[in-house]
Amino acid sequence: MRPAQIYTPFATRVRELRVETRDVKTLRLEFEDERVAATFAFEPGQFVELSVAGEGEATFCLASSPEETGYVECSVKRVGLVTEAIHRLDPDALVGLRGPYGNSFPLQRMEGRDLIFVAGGIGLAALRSLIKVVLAERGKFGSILILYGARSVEDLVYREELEQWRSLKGLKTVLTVDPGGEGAGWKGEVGFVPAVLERLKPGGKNSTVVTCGPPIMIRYVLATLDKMGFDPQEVITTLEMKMKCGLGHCGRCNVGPLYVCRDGPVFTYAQIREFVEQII
Amino acid sequence: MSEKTGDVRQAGEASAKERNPRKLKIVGFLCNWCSYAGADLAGVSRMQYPEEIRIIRVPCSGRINPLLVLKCFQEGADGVLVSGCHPGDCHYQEGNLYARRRMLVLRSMLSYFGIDERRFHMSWVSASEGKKWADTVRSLVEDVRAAQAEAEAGVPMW
Amino acid sequence: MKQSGKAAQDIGNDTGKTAMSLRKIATELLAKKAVGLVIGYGRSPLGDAVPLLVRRAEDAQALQWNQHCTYNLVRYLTDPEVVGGPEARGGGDGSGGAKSDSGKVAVVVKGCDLKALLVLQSENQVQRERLTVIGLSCPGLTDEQGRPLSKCRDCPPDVHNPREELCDLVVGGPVSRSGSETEGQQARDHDFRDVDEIEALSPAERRVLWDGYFARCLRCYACRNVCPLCYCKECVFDQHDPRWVSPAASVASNRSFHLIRAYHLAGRCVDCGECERACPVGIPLRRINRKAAKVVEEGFHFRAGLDPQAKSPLVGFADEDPQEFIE
Amino acid sequence: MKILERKALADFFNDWLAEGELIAPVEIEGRLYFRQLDEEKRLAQLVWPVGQPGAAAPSGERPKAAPADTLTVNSIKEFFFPRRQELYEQRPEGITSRVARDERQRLLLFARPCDTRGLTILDRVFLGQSEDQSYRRARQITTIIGLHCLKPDRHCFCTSLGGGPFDTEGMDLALTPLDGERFVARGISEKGKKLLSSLSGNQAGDGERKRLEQLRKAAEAAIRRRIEVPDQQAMAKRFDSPYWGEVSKTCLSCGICSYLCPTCHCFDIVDEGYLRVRCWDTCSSDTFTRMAAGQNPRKHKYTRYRQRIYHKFSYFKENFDTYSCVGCGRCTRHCPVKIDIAEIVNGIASTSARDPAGKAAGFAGAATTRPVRAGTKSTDNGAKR
Repeated sequence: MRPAQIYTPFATRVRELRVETRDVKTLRLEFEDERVAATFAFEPGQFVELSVAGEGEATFCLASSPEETGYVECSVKRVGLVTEAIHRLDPDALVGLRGPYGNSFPLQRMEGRDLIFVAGGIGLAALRSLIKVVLAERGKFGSILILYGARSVEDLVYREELEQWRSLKGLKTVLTVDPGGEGAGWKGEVGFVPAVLERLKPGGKNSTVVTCGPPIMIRYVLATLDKMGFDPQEVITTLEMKMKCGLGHCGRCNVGPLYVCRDGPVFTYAQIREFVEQII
Repeated sequence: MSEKTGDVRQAGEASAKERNPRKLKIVGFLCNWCSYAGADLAGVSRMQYPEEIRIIRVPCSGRINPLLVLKCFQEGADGVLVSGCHPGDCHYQEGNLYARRRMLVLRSMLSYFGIDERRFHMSWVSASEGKKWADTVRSLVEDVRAAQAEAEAGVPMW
Repeated sequence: MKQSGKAAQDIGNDTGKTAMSLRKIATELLAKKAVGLVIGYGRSPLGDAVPLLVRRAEDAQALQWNQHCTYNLVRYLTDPEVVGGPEARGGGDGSGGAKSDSGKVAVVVKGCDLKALLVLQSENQVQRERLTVIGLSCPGLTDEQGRPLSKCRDCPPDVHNPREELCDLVVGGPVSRSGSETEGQQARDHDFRDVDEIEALSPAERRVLWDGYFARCLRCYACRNVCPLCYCKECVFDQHDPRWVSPAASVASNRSFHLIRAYHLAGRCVDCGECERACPVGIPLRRINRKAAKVVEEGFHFRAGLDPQAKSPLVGFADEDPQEFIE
Repeated sequence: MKILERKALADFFNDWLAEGELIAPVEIEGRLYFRQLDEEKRLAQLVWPVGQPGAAAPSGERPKAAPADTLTVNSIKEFFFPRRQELYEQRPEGITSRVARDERQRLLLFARPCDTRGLTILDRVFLGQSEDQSYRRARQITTIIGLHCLKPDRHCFCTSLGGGPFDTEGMDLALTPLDGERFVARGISEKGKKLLSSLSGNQAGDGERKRLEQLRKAAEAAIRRRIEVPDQQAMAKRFDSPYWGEVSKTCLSCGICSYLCPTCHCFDIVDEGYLRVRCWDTCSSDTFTRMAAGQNPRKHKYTRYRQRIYHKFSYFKENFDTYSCVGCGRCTRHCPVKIDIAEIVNGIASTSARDPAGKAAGFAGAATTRPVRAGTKSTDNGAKR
């Protein structure tokens, strides 16, 4: 079910606006039109354009699992005009949604492999959908490590899920916070994500790494993985770049011959190695 | 503001309906110390004046960036008023004197581009001038209405 | 070190001689490392006059001076990617101004350009002691078709011969132009005939006139970007929050754009005419800026670009300011 | 191939105006612009091509001599990809599309080969993956009568990029002015052929064909500019060259080059109250890639200028197998500081090369030793704008 015009969004309603941290909320949206709700499908890694009346449109990755039907979720960090407007939305408010756009994580290729998820801050939102799918089909994958860091304990998102993942067997979840962000009673790691990654020395030949976080973190994680000898083909990241159309037309997210919105946002390190300095 | 000028509001509505079916949208930027108090006085004194003005209280007329005025016009205001303290009375000594220069340039440019200058007023209204406030709004509304009537059909205000 | 030439009879010869003096001066300045950069005029492979940035003495021979050197090079003095500054990082060439030999810059200015420099000085946007200002006496410039530029027709003598006390050196002057002394004098007494013409129209006629121009405006921002006085780090038209004026070109948003642009230049614009020259769709931008200048001159008795100490009249006031328009 | 009298064409245009719209070059204050002809002034505004170089203006109803600059300031792209286009209205109550559907048929007159070729390049973007329906609609309702170029100017370099002054790509019908009064007409597309058969005129004879060939040769010879785009590998190796800093130093980061370009297609989507509109945007502006939190991957103007060149001559080529430049010369002609795209592209090859693979390794190696680089601090905004 596609809208009549490529830029016209689907109408959705706010069902829930959950507070994650002081500046992150998770938005649950339900489609107004039942036919859209029934046919809207996406893959982990894809993104949507959300719009608020009179405020504008912005890009968000889909953070819910494709298996959860009837609604979608996006986690929104308050940084600008649109994100602030989203944080202020009332229950039942109208939100425009265009998409899903972009490619997705290569799930099939990841089957049978050991998976290492490395996320920082709100970057976990981009991996949450994938992690949910992977956990739902746990048997298809090898060992799983989730390394997640934030500036401080208060900045960790998806607390309940983190707890749940920590309690699962055959899944290692390591949480870390930046030095100074630990607070009393913190039992996790302290240190920047790339440093903790280096300390943990995970993986081997059969590992695939999926990483997302602030540009500076991705930069150093990629460099660290390089140093640790990971195959750039097996290092997967999802990029953020200013986007408007989501369709590879508006030119904003063009880097090298790639359009982050159309050819990405999911790339292997091998694909973007040459352009990485231009993006992050 | 509205609750303080409840009676005025109804009176204004009735007269507006008689003259013109379309209600005007006029924005007034009033300084907190003089003009806003003057408008307040007009309200508590139950003076009658048209209700088509929507008041935005600002600390000082010197705070009014011309961008604010243009934004009003762009978003569909039919008229804009900037009102501050009389020269010499500014709570911040001289904010209104800066405003005087700025609004002169703004008004001249509006007029130069063919925007009817009757749509943009500036006034000095002190805290004790409730009557002057009512008169100011009345003449403003009349002016905007006249500008509206003379405007060529099909030409948008902005 | 003042270079003097005789009054211009033959523009061609005189500009040629001036160009030679310029090259000599630039070569010396760069060779002595008195400056690290000379901003002057050059020639493109197509034969057009272009702004030229010279960093090495041996490149100074490329400097030119002719009737098409319209550019107001003062524009580049606030561009950190040209002259350096704490935030400047050159384009990977390492020759960004911050690293230039002495960090000092020489700039070639005509009299009309000089006025813009004075405004930048008064607004603390340049450090005058880091500049070597090379004034050029200007016999008047022409457009590509050889017609005199409109701004040059009214140029008074103290502008086509830049004021020596404000330059470090003056090249090629003084020039006199037949007829322009008296015309210039008239222009000084009453500068705004072009504005008066438009004011004489009815409001409806003015609306039609300007809306016609605004309908053409592409919002390419060339007028803003070429302006030596539009140096704001973040322009109001680039702000997203709040978005004061839509970036989408329409008569309504373009009217707001041009009004605010003129307002921000009121009491500052020195009428160098660069905006009008740059405009690809021929909007008479000088007539907009000069309206604001007229209001400032008549209302506040101020003319921009005469005094490096003078502040813009819109950051001041006077007790006797006009207020007939206020109720 | 037919010979059409100017009178016959004028009659046809007038007939068309009864039902549809006419877009044609119009003279405004000494410059030509493509404009939709006014309902009232109609053909009186039309600037007829003068014919062979040096020929006098045609006689007839208020003819206008073409100004010296005979290529229009604007390209024809704005009639397909408008400067500002309302997309939809989003109110708290609901979403309503604003894309108009009932446009009248349009005839686009006297488009030059560079412009019509530019349109075929835009087609690859807007009619390729994720077709843009409003662009498609604009293409469908427009019939393009092209005009061969007899007097290219010193900025033109279409012949280096697969086009030419007598090119017909993207036209429905092609006209060549023989003199002020007669045109050679050729149907190019099916639509154009059908149209031509409905117009009265004699078949072109040998003499006219010969004349046409002479004119073509003269026009092609008049184009003296060349642009030599280095091969893709050579381009890639110059990406990091200091060259880009040098050639872009005087750039003012305005949008003239992009907005007048027949192939530049970048846009923005913005809100005007409850309206969401699409409008042109330019990669030369530093706001183009600046994100909400302030970080900007193309903060410096050399990175933006480089992006423009690489997008046209490298990335587009890789994605669509053609350069997104048609050699119309507008960007150079109208640049306020005369930055010359052909000169800059021609200079790439002679700058020193650097292996992009080596660079990538350099990045990975350097990241651990080099502290935070520019562009990661949200308030760090070094470029002028």
